[in-house]
Amino acid sequence: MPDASLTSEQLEFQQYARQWTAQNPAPAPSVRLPLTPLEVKTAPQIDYLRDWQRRCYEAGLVGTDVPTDYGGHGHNACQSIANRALADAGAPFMVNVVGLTMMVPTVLEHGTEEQKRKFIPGALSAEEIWCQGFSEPGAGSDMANQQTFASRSGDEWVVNGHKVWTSFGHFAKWMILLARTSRDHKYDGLTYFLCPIEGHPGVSVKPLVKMTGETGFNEVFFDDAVIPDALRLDDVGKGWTVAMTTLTFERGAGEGAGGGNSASNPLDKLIQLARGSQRNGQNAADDPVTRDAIVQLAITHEGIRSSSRRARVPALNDHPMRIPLQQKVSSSEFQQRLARLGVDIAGARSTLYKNDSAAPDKGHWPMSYMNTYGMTIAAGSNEIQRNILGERVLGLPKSK
Amino acid sequence: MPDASLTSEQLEFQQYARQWTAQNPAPAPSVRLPLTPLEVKTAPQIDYLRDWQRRCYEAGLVGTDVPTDYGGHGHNACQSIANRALADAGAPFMVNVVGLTMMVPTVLEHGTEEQKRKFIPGALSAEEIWCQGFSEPGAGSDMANQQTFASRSGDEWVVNGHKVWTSFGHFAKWMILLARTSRDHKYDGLTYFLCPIEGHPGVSVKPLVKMTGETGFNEVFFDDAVIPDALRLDDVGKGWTVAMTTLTFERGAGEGAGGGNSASNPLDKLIQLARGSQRNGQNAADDPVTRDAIVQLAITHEGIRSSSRRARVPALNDHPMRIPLQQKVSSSEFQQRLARLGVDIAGARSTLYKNDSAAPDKGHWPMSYMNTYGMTIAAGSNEIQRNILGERVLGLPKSK
Amino acid sequence: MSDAPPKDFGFGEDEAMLRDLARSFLGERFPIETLRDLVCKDSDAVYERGERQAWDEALWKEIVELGWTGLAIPEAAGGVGFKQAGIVGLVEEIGRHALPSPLVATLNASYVLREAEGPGTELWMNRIAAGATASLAITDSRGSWEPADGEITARRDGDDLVLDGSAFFVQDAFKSDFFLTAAQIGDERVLCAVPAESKGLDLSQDHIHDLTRDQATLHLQEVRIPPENVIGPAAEAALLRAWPSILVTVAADLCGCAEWQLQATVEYAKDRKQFDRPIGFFQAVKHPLVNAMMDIDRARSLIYRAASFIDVGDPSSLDAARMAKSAASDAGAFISDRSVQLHGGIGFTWESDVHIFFKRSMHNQSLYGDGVHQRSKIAETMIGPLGK
Amino acid sequence: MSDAPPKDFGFGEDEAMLRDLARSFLGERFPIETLRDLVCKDSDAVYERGERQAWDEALWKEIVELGWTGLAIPEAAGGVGFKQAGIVGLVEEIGRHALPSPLVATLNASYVLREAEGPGTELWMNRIAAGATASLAITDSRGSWEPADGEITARRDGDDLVLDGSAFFVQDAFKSDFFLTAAQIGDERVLCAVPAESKGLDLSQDHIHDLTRDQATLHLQEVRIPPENVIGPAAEAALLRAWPSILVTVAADLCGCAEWQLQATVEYAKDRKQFDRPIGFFQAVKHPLVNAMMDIDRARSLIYRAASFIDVGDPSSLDAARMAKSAASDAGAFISDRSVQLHGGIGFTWESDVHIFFKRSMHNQSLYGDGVHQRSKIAETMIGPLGK
Repeated sequence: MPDASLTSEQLEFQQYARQWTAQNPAPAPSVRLPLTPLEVKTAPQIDYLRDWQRRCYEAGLVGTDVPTDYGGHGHNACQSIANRALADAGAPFMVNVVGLTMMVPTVLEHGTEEQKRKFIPGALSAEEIWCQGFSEPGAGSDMANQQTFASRSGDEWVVNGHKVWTSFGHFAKWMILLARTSRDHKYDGLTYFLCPIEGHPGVSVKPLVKMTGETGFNEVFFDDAVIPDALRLDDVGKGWTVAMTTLTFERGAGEGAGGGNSASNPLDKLIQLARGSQRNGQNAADDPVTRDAIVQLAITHEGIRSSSRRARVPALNDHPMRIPLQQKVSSSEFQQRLARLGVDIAGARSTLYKNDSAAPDKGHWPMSYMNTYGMTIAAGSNEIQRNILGERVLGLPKSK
Repeated sequence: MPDASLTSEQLEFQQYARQWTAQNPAPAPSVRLPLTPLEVKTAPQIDYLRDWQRRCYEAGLVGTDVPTDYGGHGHNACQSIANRALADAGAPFMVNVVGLTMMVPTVLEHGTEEQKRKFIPGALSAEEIWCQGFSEPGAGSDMANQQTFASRSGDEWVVNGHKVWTSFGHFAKWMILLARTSRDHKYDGLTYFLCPIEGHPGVSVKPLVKMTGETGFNEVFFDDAVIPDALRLDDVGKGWTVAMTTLTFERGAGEGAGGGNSASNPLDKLIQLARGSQRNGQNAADDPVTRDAIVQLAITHEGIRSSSRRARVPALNDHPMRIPLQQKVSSSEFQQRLARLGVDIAGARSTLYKNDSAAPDKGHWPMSYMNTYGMTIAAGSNEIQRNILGERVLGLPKSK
Repeated sequence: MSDAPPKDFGFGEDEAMLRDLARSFLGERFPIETLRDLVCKDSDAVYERGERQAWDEALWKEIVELGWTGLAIPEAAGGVGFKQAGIVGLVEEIGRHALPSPLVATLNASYVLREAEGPGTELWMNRIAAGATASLAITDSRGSWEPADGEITARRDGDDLVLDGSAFFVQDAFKSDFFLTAAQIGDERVLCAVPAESKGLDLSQDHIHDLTRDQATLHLQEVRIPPENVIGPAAEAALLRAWPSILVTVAADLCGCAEWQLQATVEYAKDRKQFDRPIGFFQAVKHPLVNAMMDIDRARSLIYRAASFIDVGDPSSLDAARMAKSAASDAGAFISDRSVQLHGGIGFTWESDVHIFFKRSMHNQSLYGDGVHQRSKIAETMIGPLGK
Repeated sequence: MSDAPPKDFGFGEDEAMLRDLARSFLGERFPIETLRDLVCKDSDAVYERGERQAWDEALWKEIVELGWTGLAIPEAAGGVGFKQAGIVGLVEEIGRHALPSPLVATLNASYVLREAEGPGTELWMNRIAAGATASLAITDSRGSWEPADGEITARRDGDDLVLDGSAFFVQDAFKSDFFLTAAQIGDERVLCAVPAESKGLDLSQDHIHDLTRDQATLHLQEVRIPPENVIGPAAEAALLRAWPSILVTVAADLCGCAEWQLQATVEYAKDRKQFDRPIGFFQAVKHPLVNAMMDIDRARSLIYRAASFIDVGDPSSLDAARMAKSAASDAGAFISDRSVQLHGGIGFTWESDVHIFFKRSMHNQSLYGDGVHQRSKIAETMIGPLGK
């Protein structure tokens, strides 16, 4: 799809962004980089990627639309252009993805002036890496069933509990933490914190290995970890609402602050794969069955993006949460179908692991396919999300 | 698919069957015939169809494999050949479908010698039309939740209740009736009866109209209707097991006693439709997307048929009910997908009702598509069938 | 270069006002009971006796007064010149009430007139703006949706044209004052307006499943039309330019219809008890309804996206509209299926209302091309021509 | 004319006995814990350090003693001459235990030898019957599954043949004593046996996801083979005749694997509690598992059907086998997906066993052609050649 045409500010910025990316290629890394931020494993990897994000930030390609007061560059709707330019240049991804796509938009919407000034600049420059603390072993697929408890004592909160699925936990300075502050209400008993991790007393991090053999996500344990009340985001008991904002942005409702190439059309890569693959002795891009499958995905993708837009047009929303609550399910399953179709198109070559030189797209498709289960399982499995949609939006009786 | 090759008895019978159907075309009906037995509506229709079944029966093409003691013709595995010959000759369907495909196989397996001699011949000759009484308004999709109650008094049973979905109710002399004889056990509280309908005191029949505008199925009310105990099939409390036999046979586990063309490959008709239809300005049979969809259905169809075979090979069944309990869900959903694909292939012409001369295959596809909901809803909706499979075969906890 | 499609799809106050008006007007004047009485009283009427589908002509007169027929006609031609984004908003409500009316057919004809070039366009747009109804008569006997595939020919006779041939699958033909057709004359195809009362024009009614519209085959035999009925040349180009609007309008009808099917099934699932629980408690009911909702919402968003593309003349309007039609056809097919299945026994009978929407949706799913058709077209631009 | 395929698929006492033996033997000698220890001890071993996938050579010696390698070899050639129906019964158990072994590769090579014509066949069948392992080296770099698409060429040098070129996606290559390849010489293709130790033969290991097999590219550079290694002409025809057996064997591995995935997920769904209930209570868990079961059962039935067709030499064996492979690939893909999703967080980690079967299944789904591939071939005979 040709992109909708641009405003003069966007045109000017696009020109600049393309120029900069052309003139400033990323330096050759000394180590093999992971395919996505979620698999960052070693210190050399994180150092290289932090440095790269910092340079893009200083060039104005990260935090592009964030107000200058908070360390951004104050443009309007230019972030996606920056992302696209970086993607087209084949630049490495932005490593502080949780900070950029989850924390920043959420703090911009729910944070105090102090919090905005304190947290956003460091996230944009990748000086401070963020991780996410929404998932728990006990909660399983029910994200609202958080057991990690924060009990108030004066101006502080004392946190005890256990988080899983924490990408970047081993490099993170901060965590966006969803914790229970009341056992009386399920949804309204949750509060959202900006919690220190690295070297913080009472916080310990243990890495886990994924089915792909990659690591990069962690368990985080809290034993009487103390957080000052100033690190609470929005009101006590508003945690669920704030977390929904976070996920809505993460799931493509917004371009975040530079989520690493999110704007580049994921279908293009699939079409390229099809052009380079065979199906029954013919170019897979000429196989109508494959073509139909690709276009089905393109329609779903455009539908999800258009729904994010429509969610912001009150006149076209009979129920305010109807679209926002859908996006996690829709986009995670879209990603899964997309990667799976890539596996099918790659055929025999989809058996190859990312470190096999013959693997198409550096082994992206099967690896990405397996990693999408992170999306469909974590942060409230899609089965639970469907319950929530059926109950909160359609008003059907609770399945629990 | 070329049919598996035949035994000498089958070859000989095939020759005879083809000869007979060639020499004995069905007389031109004075009224328009419905597409399937389920839509038989008027007296002239039923009279014509009864007469036709009788002639086929006398010719040995119905009840072909039924023992001669019970009015059959005592062949081995020749019924499907008879069905195929009749289908190839474009002969009308056998109208007493409930009798042939449900009652006869069930009575052969569970009936007393007297019951076999009393009921089977009349069903084969279509002298006695049968209807099915498995569904109730209250029971909804839970077939085991029968409320129609038969209370014993001496050598008789007094029946009170209300059945729906009763095809042929308005012509039927008999009903295969599933009734509750104990409220203490759900499954084991059911008993199976061969219940007189036509003119029987306490039994009244009210026709219903389907979404297609066709009638042909009915509500049947029982008010203190009396049945002698001799009309009970198998033991008191065995009703559920017996009903499962009935459905297993109906759903293609066996060829019944001449279910009207069940052996003809339903895919052939679809392929013919594709050859005569257009897709994007080309022959739909040359559209690979359509071809893939057709072959998917062909594979499902062959899989269902092969599973019916495998169900009879103990060494290839770890759980005796695993396949039999599947066949209703698989085959009804196969029929639905088949008809739906026909609708899609027919395109604009699928808007046409059966009495429009331009409707392909006499309007079969959209009409059949809507009628398949009878199969997926009735006799225990497929949702409930899936619960039963999950619970009784996989041993998962009850969803109720 | 066209402007950027607005982030809000250009769905502003005026558009919302019209949509809300339509919602309350139809909610009041055409509730489900009225629909049922109108089209379902006697199951033999349409299907057995072949009577024509009923519609409420009095209600239609009111609709004409409201000016809905002129929405797609430019103000210069006496119409409202309303945005596509606003029109689809209205059509969603038409679909949600399964309203039998010539509105969609007339809108589709208006789009073609709007895109046509030639002396005759103005006159016929005026007529529609003044309340005349029209329908496209462009489809061949195979139901091909290619603008190039018509079967009607013309020859000159003095200043007049004489038309011969047939057009098939003409929507709401018996409600139309005139028909728009593309007639082959030599190697060009001219766009003509043929009044319903023309001598030599014959409509033979199709017997169809949908109870909320009529459909017919238009036969033209030596039909003589005066110069003012010859709207202009390059009929195919006009049809092609109008195609995005036609697709997105049918998609909007499908989408409104689907929303009714969703809500009706949800309500049933809340009331209907089984195993001592409302069936909506069970995920086998709940999750398919949620999936249907997500399909409908993506389709709906794609409809407004396509409409906003059309309104700013975005070059990819056709693909955008094909995406919307594909998504709406598939969403319609899925909720139609579940609406009957989850209503259980009652949903399979004439007594329930679900079959009315089921049939209207099924008709629209194939009209102007189903999902497979639209996707194969999109692939041509998105991936490239086949066998390139 | 071939006999009718028996109603019981020819799965009689002998076949059941072998299957039951395999089930108890593997159940005892290769339980899930043994598999886990063998292939999953260290996630970096295979993936990061590129070590070769581990397998239990001692266990393999026992399997050879049991005579499983010779099952497909005719008795005349020193083998067991077992029915295809019996072999798939055994292979289902291999798949169910995700056994790393050269058995499937060797069976597939045996089928080709069995179908080959020429002086050399006997010798090499004897070797397999005597315990040698073999693998097919016939696939080109694009992973085309057409027997005609090999890239290996040969030239005569005296009585010897000299082979050059590469074969890709060679299954369990590092476990094979010799390779069967089809070498182009002039306009014919000869079937050759190339011992693993041949001079000029080089195996370069593929880095793959599956932890229960190895895969390699076979490079032949000036590899000289004596006359007895030249098995015979018409290699393509032999491959084509063997193809049904090859497809149905891989399908059986998929199907056994899928049954393990189903049962493991069912067990998890009984134990794992959420909202104070075992998750198997919820239809969002129960119904997908039931759907998976139905897919698996249809695939399994199609496998035995195809095997029985092969055993009686039914002319439609190839289509029957393609149906089985298509159904097994799709059933494997679906239960693989649900096995991870329904295991939730743990299923996504290395700690759970589901990923082992997930990867073996994914590998086999594409091997020798996935569902789309098989169906496009079936369409050629069932519907007719494209564009006919």
